[in-house]
Order: sequence, then structure tokens, then C-alpha cells
Amino acid sequence: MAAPVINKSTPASSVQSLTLGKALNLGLRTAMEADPKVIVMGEDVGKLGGVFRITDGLQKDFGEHRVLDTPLAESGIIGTAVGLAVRGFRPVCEIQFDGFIFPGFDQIVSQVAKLHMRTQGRVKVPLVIRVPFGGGIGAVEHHSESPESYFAHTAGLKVVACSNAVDAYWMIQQAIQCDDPVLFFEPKRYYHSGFMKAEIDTEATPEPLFASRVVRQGSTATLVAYGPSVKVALDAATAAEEDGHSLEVIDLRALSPLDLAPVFESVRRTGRLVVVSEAPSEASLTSEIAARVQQECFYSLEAPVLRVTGFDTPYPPAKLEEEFLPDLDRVLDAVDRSLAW
Amino acid sequence: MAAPVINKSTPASSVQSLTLGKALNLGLRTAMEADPKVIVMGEDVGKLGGVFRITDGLQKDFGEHRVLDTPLAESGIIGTAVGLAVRGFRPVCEIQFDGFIFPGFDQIVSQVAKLHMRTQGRVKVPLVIRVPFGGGIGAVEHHSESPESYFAHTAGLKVVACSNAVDAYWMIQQAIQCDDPVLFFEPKRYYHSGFMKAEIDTEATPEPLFASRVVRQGSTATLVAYGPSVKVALDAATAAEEDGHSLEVIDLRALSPLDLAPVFESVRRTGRLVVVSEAPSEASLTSEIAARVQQECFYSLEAPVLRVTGFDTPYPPAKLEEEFLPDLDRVLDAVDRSLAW
Amino acid sequence: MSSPEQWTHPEPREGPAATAAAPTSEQVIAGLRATSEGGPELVQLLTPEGERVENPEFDRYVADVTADDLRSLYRDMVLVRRADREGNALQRQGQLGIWVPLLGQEAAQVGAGRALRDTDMVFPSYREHGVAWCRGISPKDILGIFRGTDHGSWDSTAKRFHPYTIVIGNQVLNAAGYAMGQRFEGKVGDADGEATMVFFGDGATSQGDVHEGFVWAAVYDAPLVFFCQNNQWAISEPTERQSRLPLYQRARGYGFPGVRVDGNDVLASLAVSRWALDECRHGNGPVLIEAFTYRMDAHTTTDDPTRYRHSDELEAWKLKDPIERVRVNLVRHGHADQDFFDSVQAEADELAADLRDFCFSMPQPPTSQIFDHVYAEASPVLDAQRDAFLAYHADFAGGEH
Amino acid sequence: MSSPEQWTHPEPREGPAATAAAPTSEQVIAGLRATSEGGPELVQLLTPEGERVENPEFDRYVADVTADDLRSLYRDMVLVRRADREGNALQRQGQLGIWVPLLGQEAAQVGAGRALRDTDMVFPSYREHGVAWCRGISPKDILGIFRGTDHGSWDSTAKRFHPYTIVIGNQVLNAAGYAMGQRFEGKVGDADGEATMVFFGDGATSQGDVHEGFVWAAVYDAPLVFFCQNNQWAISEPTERQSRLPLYQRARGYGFPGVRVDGNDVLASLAVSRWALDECRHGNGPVLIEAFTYRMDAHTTTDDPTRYRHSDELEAWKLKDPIERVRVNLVRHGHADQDFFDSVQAEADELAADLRDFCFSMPQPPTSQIFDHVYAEASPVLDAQRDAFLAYHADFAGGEH
Ligand SMILES: Cc1ncc(C[n+]2csc(CCOP(=O)(O)OP(=O)(O)O)c2C)c(N)n1
Ligand SMILES: Cc1ncc(C[n+]2csc(CCOP(=O)(O)OP(=O)(O)O)c2C)c(N)n1
Ligand SMILES: [Mg+2]
Ligand SMILES: [Mg+2]
Repeated sequence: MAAPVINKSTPASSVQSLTLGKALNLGLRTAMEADPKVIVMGEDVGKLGGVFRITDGLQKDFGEHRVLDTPLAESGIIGTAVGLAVRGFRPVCEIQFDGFIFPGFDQIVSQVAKLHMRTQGRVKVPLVIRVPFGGGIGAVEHHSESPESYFAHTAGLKVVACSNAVDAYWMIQQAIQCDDPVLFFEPKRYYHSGFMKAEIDTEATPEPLFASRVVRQGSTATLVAYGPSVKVALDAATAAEEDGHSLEVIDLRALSPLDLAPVFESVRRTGRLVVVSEAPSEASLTSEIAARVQQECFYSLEAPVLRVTGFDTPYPPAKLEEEFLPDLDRVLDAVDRSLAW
Repeated sequence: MAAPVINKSTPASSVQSLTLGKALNLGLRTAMEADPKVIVMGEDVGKLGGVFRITDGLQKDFGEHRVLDTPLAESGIIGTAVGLAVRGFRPVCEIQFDGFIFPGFDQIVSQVAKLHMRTQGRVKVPLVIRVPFGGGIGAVEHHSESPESYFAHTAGLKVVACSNAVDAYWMIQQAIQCDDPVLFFEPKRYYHSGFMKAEIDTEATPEPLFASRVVRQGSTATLVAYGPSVKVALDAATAAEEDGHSLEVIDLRALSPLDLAPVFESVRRTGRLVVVSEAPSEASLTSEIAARVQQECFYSLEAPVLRVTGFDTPYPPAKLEEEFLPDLDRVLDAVDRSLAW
Repeated sequence: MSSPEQWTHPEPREGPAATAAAPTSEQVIAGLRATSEGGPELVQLLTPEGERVENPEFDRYVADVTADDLRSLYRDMVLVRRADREGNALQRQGQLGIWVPLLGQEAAQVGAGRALRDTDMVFPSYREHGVAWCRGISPKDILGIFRGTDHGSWDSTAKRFHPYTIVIGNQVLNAAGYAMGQRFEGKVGDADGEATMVFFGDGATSQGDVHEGFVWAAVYDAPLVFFCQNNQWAISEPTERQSRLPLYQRARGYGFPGVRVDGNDVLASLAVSRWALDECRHGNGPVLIEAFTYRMDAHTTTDDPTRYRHSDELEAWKLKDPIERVRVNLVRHGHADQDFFDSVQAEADELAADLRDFCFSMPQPPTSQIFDHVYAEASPVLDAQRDAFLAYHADFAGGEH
Repeated sequence: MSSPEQWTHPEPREGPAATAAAPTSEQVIAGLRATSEGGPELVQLLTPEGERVENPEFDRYVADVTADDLRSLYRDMVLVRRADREGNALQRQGQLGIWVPLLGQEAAQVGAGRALRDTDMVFPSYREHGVAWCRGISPKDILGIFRGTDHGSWDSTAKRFHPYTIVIGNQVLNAAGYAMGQRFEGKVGDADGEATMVFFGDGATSQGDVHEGFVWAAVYDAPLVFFCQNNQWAISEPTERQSRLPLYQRARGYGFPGVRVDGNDVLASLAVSRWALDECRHGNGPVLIEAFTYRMDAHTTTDDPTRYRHSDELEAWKLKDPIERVRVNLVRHGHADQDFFDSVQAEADELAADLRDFCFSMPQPPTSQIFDHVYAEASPVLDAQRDAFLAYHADFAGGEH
């Protein structure tokens, strides 16, 4: 862990410069210290600290009954987490990679999402399912997927995605505190990126969990993104500045329920919207955003809502992922098309 | 089975009046007779003929090796069907109810959808997964769901839904002949409805499988629906006629790939579109349709694309399903709102 | 739960009604043997003729059972059956959308249910009306599931009886997690320990979730009793379609004990359940119990068993009726007279009448219930959806369209 | 396959490198015993010291193995290991995104692979480079997976070697289905029958799909050999986190045989695999084989085993090296001289050099490959997506933006 950075406005100890991965680790640690009912479970989360080291050191400090190296089966992880939640625990499940959440899909859709309603609110399911998601890491099949839309389509779940270290630190704690089940998507490719390192003031007051945020103001057109695509959108906005285009960038953060009020507000000003996501577009969150914006901003739109997404194909072999993934140029191309409409 | 109806233009024996359920049964039988590699598998599909009797009599006539009463596990059904397909069979899997497809979700997403691409086209996966779907049958939990959007969002799968007996008869055969895996959604509530009985000419030439169809022409506004919602849309169109509104109704039939050309064409004429589906709306097929139409018909739309769908809640207890499900009145209300925009 | 033609309002059939394929007589005999003989390892304390047989291993778990207790077990079974039959009748009369009968499984369920302590937790599947009864849950609280007004109205935390689970196998993992929690909280280790019991059917044993439940419980030494009611059928499929071996032997591969008990013998079910729970309390869990029983009725009210099983089988099992053998035993030992039986019957009829009245008076749930409790913490998107719909609905109900 | 910090291009660490937690000496001893002793039921034909031991049950399955054959088995193992090491090296040099080493598992895989006939079918997981080799698949055809150009380029139908499956357990059900098909086609029943073999790891045994594969294969009498390579570790988790019992005993609960073989003994692996396949050919399948072996290297090139296991364990297993014991045996019996060993080594080096050259010359796949073969029958929606993107791409490559 990096030495804490001294910051004038807050006591020295409350500010630390952390990567996204370390911020998650500290967030988990803080949540576990605050509430003995918080437990972490998943494959290799114990001694190894998870294949991404997000749970590094937690088993050593909290013991094997609070950090569980589980048998290798995702339905088992989620299904037992439901039972632990019913018992009063607040389990935080790690799914090793996005593509491995599917063996647990049934438990998520049939139990996690429905138990609160089934019991008319008598049973809460305060569990968090952490999913490292997205591409760009040069991996083999099933390790680079963006399955968030499946969960956004599932009533009874809440879904969030963090895009930076400060959010990662706060959002994981808020997700754990939330009395609803939360699918928590983490942009794995930025876990250990130095440029994502940020000053985190652990004594600050975080924004609400289920709120989107304008991360760059602009007036020519609006970009909406979440998770790893936020950086792409911000880079695009920086590049567009040279062409004299002022792009507003909104980080959704909450994927379900979507917090689109800031998007509507923005589109009413700019008249143009480009939505960016790595996931295939068909029947997805980006479709939902387009559908809602065209309805809410019908008279403000000067061009249709455009989408820059992964293609409707399985995630390709790693050597092709640069072309598969939305990048700055594809985003700018879409902005150009929007402006020329 | 009903006595064949004599029809002048075709030989007596080629036309039969069948319910949707019997049409599926005959379609399956015909496919099995035509190709010895076609096998039917699922829970209770043998002696019982399936809980809906769609496979009635098939085991008796084709034997236990072509109509398999499988162990009770959906991942097992789909996963072994994949192996059988690799071996050269064309399995037709029955999932007993929509809500029980999720234990098989992983095999569908990770194997069924990806094997053809993984092998660069060397291995085909010509399997059909039949799913009785939708509500309106007064059932308990998990028996009335509309999970089609999950599959439309999954690249590598094809997805269709039939809405009437004639289509049911042809589409099931075409799905079986298709060299891609097909999720085949059947509007279970109409299986045995007398008013869905139709004359089926078994010697006719069917339309292509992946094509939507204008099932009623109109000029005031366009309705798009699929599966059980087609009847709702048609009823709404009939009712609207009294108010002097001429509604065009399009039955999507193909849910992935979507065949939206007729929809675009229609919307360019009517300027208004209402999409109807029982599924929750968030990140769904109806979102996709709205997203694509607002893009393709940007200058033709006189009102935003509106959606009439199930709510973003778990399917409610049966006594509330009438209110949950899109009905004629909600569709007409949406048409009114569209017209008044 | 299957939903059959009835649900979909079929037109009257033009052709003749489907007739069950006629099995050969060898098939009948083979079938009868397969479904009716429990094998040498079957734990039985009360024969179908009501005779108490000794069992050196399990006798001690029912050594304290008095005549009073036996009468009480009898009473539970009679009441549970009566409520079940009433549920069936209410469905036939259109008051319920469907009913899932427990007929024939009273002893398995009451034996298990009565072995449980208040501090234990239960995860049922969807047929455990008898266990529910033993947890102090009124049949009224179950009715909403089948009438379509709710998904069960008991307080699952207070009663320590989880909601019914319909997706086959899911609850086994949920129960394993709960039992792990009991252990993590240090509630296991002596005779006062807590335990969890999870119910599932023979068909369920094929599901991956049940296997994973076995793996988890074994690896975490969870105080979990797997209670498998092998009622010989998973809808239309006999147990042979799920397994080569008797199901209690499945436990062998995981390293915990598996026992087959006569599921039509309430005393044996009680004894074996007490033993299994005791093992779990002491930290020696998990344990698998296979209760060898028979589904006397259809899978659900929408099922038609004549299509797939022969009536001889049913007749054979009638001779093993779970209630009858206790009645005979009570009579033989003079532990109950006609008055007792009459009074239980009267009580049962009263229960049924009460249930019936209750059913008829169940209100239509309010429309807003569609949106209630989807989330513990409000979702603005859903709230907006609700408000818009309720406004439309009120409007619509108010004026004409 | 784990994706570790390397994949995510971590910054150099500021702090000290992570050090493995130091286990107590009791832990070391217990760990060694657990991972290194196969138990009394272990089938072994060649001791770690290269001595041939008798086994009345399995000897006959290798009675025909000549010195020539043994040299050939040796050669396969050496070549397979050399290719594996080259894969590892290529990853270290940045030529591959990741490599999944088989080091230590050569005997298990070559023994199984050589027992197979051309007409048999194989479903691998992702570590079966040795089995692939025996199926006549060049290591070159595997390289694309790890370089990220494709998902394997062999013809899985012609070679009867299914694509690598990464989602743990999936392939077990796929294999069960395939084997059912062999049976349905009447290809089972005598010594000429067909069979299928499916590979998976110790960790995989916890997955629901593996259980369901056991259920299906048992119920349909599928000619399927479940070949579980217990290499003691599922990434960082020892087998104790998956099961209380040795894994071969899992078969007990399903009613088919399970055998534990010394996975570092190529002769035993060959014998037991032949026996199992023979059972399947004759219609007595399925059969479970647990090959007791050890993952000598990291889980993948991105894994760091020092974080979770002690080097003593590795040292103990080095003494059981699968190749060394065959070499000793050949030398002891005068079946091979230094020339032979030198020539195999030379061949191995040539194989590696060739693989290396091939790797360096692998072309960047064309962009259009993203869209190819998603469907067997064209999808107009995807075609439009492809055309638009390729046009944009060409445009972009052509001019400036
Ligand atoms: C995952 C899933 N698949 C299918 C069904 C439909 N279904 C309901 S009950 C049942 C048979 C269950 O048999 P068994 O486990 O023996 O329990 P029983 O009903 O006999 O008590 C089936 C197939 C379901 N509820 N869940
Ligand atoms: C469903 C699923 N979950 C998680 C993973 C990540 N993962 C890859 S290999 C592995 C461990 C596998 O262990 P084992 O089955 O013993 O096989 P081995 O790697 O030791 O050969 C894990 C957890 C995966 N590939 N698939
Ligand atoms: Mg049953
Ligand atoms: Mg392993």
C-alpha cells in the first residue's frame, strides 16, 4: 500500500492515494471492521487474495469464517450466500470473472432477486455480488464479458458499476450497507493502473450510491458511459476539445435503477446523445437508455440517440479486442455523425 | 385430433384445423419423420407427453431413444443436447416452464451460443430449445415469465416466438432445420384455446423463419408485438377501429435477429409506434426496438416510441396478473398518448 | 409444479380421452417391486400392520414417546391430511388455481416436523404442508400461494420455516448457507445445538444445486439434514430416471451418512430425524435421510397420473397407509378408543370448514401489491412506474376510456 | 484460468513483494501427507523408482506393452513437456497472453491419450495439451488460444477432440450427451464399441454440471470415462476445500465404478484408461478415474503459487516425476541407451524451436474475424453491423479521422 498522501484540509491519516483495486480492498476491509456480519466468499479469495488480489490480506486478518475460500461452483457461492443472508449475514461474493457468473444465474434470478418480494418484505437479502467485468486484458474466452444487462433486466436486483478508485472505495461500502441485493461491477482492466490512482479521503461524505454523475461539463453533445467506458468517454471529450466540441460526460454509476434525470437534463441542453458501453447492444442497457431518452427528450433531440458498443458477437480472441471495444475514435465518429444528422 | 377440414384448393388430407398446441405436436412429428436425427428431450415429454401435451404420442411412436424423459435438471438437458448435437443429432429440448430455463442458462450462454464461433464454424449446434412462455394461466411463481430478452441479448443464439397455430406448425419445423441454435418461445396460454384453432395446410410453402409480418394493415399508428401479445395488439386494433383509428399490427416472429424493416417502413407511414410485450421493460427487447426505430425513423416519428409492457417487478401472484399484463386498454391508452403527443 | 391443460382452459376434446398405456403384467410386477419395497436397509419401527418392531440403532430416539405422543402424531397426520384434501377440493371448485397434494406423505413430514425444535430452521420445497403444520403454520397461510394472492403469508423468520421454493433444488443451497451460518455463529457443538433441515424430492436429486448443497455442507461441516422424500415419482418420471442406486446411497460419495427410512412410518421418521438432527447439533453434520414413501395423489391437481402409472401400484401402497398403521397400533394397545378417533375427526372437519370459509373470504389483493416489496430500499424508477400505472388505473376505473 | 495482476498491467509495487504465509511444521507434514499419498487403493504399476510392480487386476491391460511402446510413451511425455515449457517461455517473452502449464501431469494425460482409439471421442478442459498430442494435434494448433488469435485451430470433428472448455464443468455434460449419442447409434456393446473420455480437474467436481453429467451418464448407460486429474489444487484451493473423501469415491453414490490411479505413472494411467474404455465399449459405462497427480507449476503463468503452497510439497513431488521413473525403468532393463535419450531430447528441442518459429510468425487475425461464424446461417442484423464497422474501419485506416 502506498504511503498516505498528506492533504491540508483533512487529517493526514484520512487521505490515501490508492489504485482502484486497493481502494476496493480498503473499502471491503472497512466494511468488515464496521460490521461483524459482513463476510467475503468466493473462489481463491482467501490465502491468494483473489486472482486480482482485491481481497488481499482479509482472510489473514478476519479469519477463515469471515473470508471463505469456497468450493468451485458459482451456484453454490450465490445459493449459500442467500442462506447466510437469511441468517443475518451480509455476504460479499466474488465471482472470479464476468463469464463465470452464469452457473449462478438461476440462484440470482430465482432467489436473490425474488426473496424479498416473495416474503412481502419480511426477508431481506443484503448480499453483494462483485463481478470484475469488461475486456482489454488480453485474456482467453469468458474472461472479458460485460453481462450487466442481464441483471438490469432482472427485477429485484440493483446493479452498479464503478469507474474510478474513489467511487470504488465508497460504492462497495454503500453496496454492502444496502438492504437490497447489489450486483457490483468492477472495471477489471483498471484495477492496478497507476493512472487510476486517486486520493481517497476516508472521512469524506460520499454521494448516494444510486446516482449518476456529470463528470465533465459540456454543451455540444452528451456522452453517457459506465464502468471502463467512462475513461473512453472522458478521453474522447478531451480529444474533441481540440476540434472545438464541448462534450458533457455522465458516469451512470447506477445501472439499475438507472438515474437518468441528469442525462435528460443534459440532453435537453445539448440535443445530442451518444451512449458508450462494451456490452453487445441488442436488448441491452444502452437500448434502454436510448428508449428512455427518446421518450423523455423527444422535442429536444436534434439527432437520434447513437450507441457505441461491443458488437453482437461473442467476445473475440484477445488480438481482436482493441477493435471490438469502443474506443476514442469510434466515440468521436459517433459524435460527428450525431452533429451531422 | 380434429377431423381434417375439406378445403377446395388443396387435397383434403393436407389441411387440418388445429389448436396451437396440436399444431406444434404435428410440426414436431413431421420433423421427426423427416429426419431420424431429430430427437425430443425434456422432463415428462415421454409417456405424459409433456405437462402441456405438446409432445403427446411422440414417444409411443418414435421410441425412448428419440423421445427422452430426462433426469430433472435443465443444465443437464441443454448440456447433453449440446453433446448430442456435436454427435450429429438435432435435439429439441423442452423446458417445462419459462422460469425453469435459468439452471440451464450457463450452458446456453457459454456453450450453445459460442461453440460455432469457437470452432470457426466447424461445429454446428442445430438445437432447438422450446420454452412455453408468458402469463395469463393463473399459475404459481416462476410459471409465467417472459425471459426472451436474456437470449436476444446473447450473441450466437437465434430467438423466435410464434403467436398462432399456423406459424407454430411451420416455425417449429424451420427452427429444427436451422443450423443455428434457436430459442423457440411458445405462448402457452393459447396452446389449447379454441379461438386459436386454424386451418393448416401442410403442403403450403411457409414464409422464412426470421421474418416479421404485417398481420393487420393500418395508417394511424403502428403496433409491434410478438408471442401472446400479438392477440392483444390485434384486439386493440379492432377496438380502435370503432374510434376511427386504423392501427397497423406487426408480429415480430423473429426476436433475434430482429427483422425491423417492415417496422421501419410502417413507422415511416404512420409516424407512431407502440411496442407491446409481457416482459419487464428494463434493458429488454422493447428497449431495443425503441432504440432502433428512433434511430432509423428519426424524422418520421411524430411521437416517441411508447412501450406497453409488464412492469419491472417479479411476475405477481396470479390474482394480479390481469393488471400486470398489457391488455387492450393499456395499449389503446398508449395509442391515445402517442396521438396526443 | 406442472401446469397442465386445465390451466390453459382447453376446449372440450373432440377425440376420446387419453387412456393410459396398458403395461404388461411383468411391467406391473417390476414396477410394484421397485416402488414398494424399501430394501433391507429400510428403517421401520411400525409395520404397515401397526406392529412395533425393534431397531437397536434407532429405538432410543423414540424411547420417550408416550401413548399421548403417539395419539398426538396421529392427530397431526389426520389434520394435515384433512387440510390437504380440503385444498384439493377447493381447487376442484375453482377456488384455487392449483393444489399440490401431500397425500401419502403425512408420516414422513410429521415425523420430521415433530423432530425439529423451535430453534431449528427449515427450508421446504412446495409440498411440505405437513412440516409447515408442525412449525405452527396454519394451512390458511399456505392458501394464498395456490389461490394466487401471495407467495405464502407466514413469517418465515419467526416460524423458522422458509418460504416454499418452487425452482427444484434451489432451497438446498440456501439451507446449506443458513446452516453454515449456524456453525459460524457457534451454535453447534452439543445437545443444545441448532440444526437446519431441508426438504426436496427424488427428482430434485438430479439438480446441480442439490449436489452443490451436498458439497458445501460436507466441506463446512454444516448442521444440515437433507430430507429427501422419495415419493417414487417426479411428475411422470419414476426414480429410475434419476438414479441407478437408492438415493440414500448418494451420500456415500460425499463422506456423510445416508439413511433410508420408511416414510410411511411416522415413528421411524421421527426417530431417524431426531438422530440426524442430533448428529448435526453435535457438529457431525450433514446427514442425508431418504424417506421412502409414495405420492398417493396426482403431482398437482393439474396432473393426470393415469397417463403414466398403473393403478395397481396405488393399490399396493394403500396397504401401507401412514395413518392407518398408527390407528391400528393405538387400538391394539388400547391407547385410543372410538371417542378419541371421533374427536380427531371432528377436529379435522372443523379445520377443513374453517379453511374453506377462510378461502372463500380471501380478498383480491390490491393492485399496488404488484409493486410492493420488490426492493427494501425504494427504486425511483419503479416508484414512477407504479405511480403512473396506479394513476392510469384509478382513472380507468373512474371514467370510461 | 485466472487472470492476475500481470494481465492488468500493474504498476511496479511500492511495498515489498507479497510473501507466502509461513505454515507451521505440522501443517507442512499434514499437507505433504494429504497431497502426496494416494492411499491404499491407488493403482500403481511403476513405482517412482521405476520398478514395475504387479497388479493382478490391471496388468493384463498393459500385457501387450513392449519396450518399443514404453520408449514411445517416454518420448510422448518428453515431447509434451518440452512443448509445455516452450509455451511457458513464450508467455514469459510476451508472445502469449497466458499459458496453462501441464507440467507434472504428462503421465496421466499420455496414459489416457494413448489408451484412446481413433473412433473414440474426447472432451478436454483447458490443460490437456498432452491428450491433444496423443490425438495427433500439434501444439501449434493450441497456441492461438493463448496468443489470442483464435480458440484453437484443430478440427475437433476429424480429430475427435472437442475444443478446450474453459467454463469449469460444462464439457462433462457435453461429453455425456455425445456418449449418449454413441449409444443411441448402437456403437456400444462389444470390444469394437466406441467410447468417450472427458477430462476435468479436482476443483471441477464441485460444479453442478459435473454431478449432472454423472447422473445422465449413469441413467443412460453412456460409454463415458470421467477422467478427473486431481492435481491437488484448484488454483489456490487444496482438494480438501472441495471434498471430504478421495474423489474416486464420489462414483459410489451413483452406481458406477471409481478408480484411483497413480497419475504420475504412465503405465498405470494407460492400463486403467484401457480398462475403463473397455468397460464403456462393452456397454458397462460410465466409469470414473481419478488420476492422482500434482500440478508442478503455477495454475497459469499469471498465478503465484508461493502465496498459497509450500515449496516442500513441490520438492516431495519432484521425486515422483512421471518421466523420470520411465527413464529409470528403461535404463534398468536395458531397453534404452543414451543415444535414445539424446535423440528424444533432440527431437524435443526441434519441436520447441519449430513451435517457437511458428508462434513468432502467427499473423494478426483480420478484423472481420470478429463477425465470422457467429452464426451458421447469416444474420442480416449482424451483417449490417459488420459492414458498417468494416467500412468505418477501412475509412479510418485510409484517411485521417
Ligand atoms: C428447475 C425446475 N425445473 C422443473 C420444474 C417443474 N417441476 C415441478 S415439480 C417437478 C417434479 C419434482 O419431482 P420431485 O423432486 O420428485 O418432487 P415431488 O414433486 O415428487 O415432491 C418438476 C419437474 C421446477 N419446478 N423447477
Ligand atoms: C465456472 C468457472 N468458474 C471459475 C473459473 C476460474 N477457474 C479457472 S481454472 C479454476 C480452477 C480449476 O481447478 P481444477 O478443476 O482442479 O483444475 P486444474 O486447473 O487444477 O487443472 C478456476 C476457479 C472457471 N474457469 N469457470
Ligand atoms: Mg417425487
Ligand atoms: Mg486441480
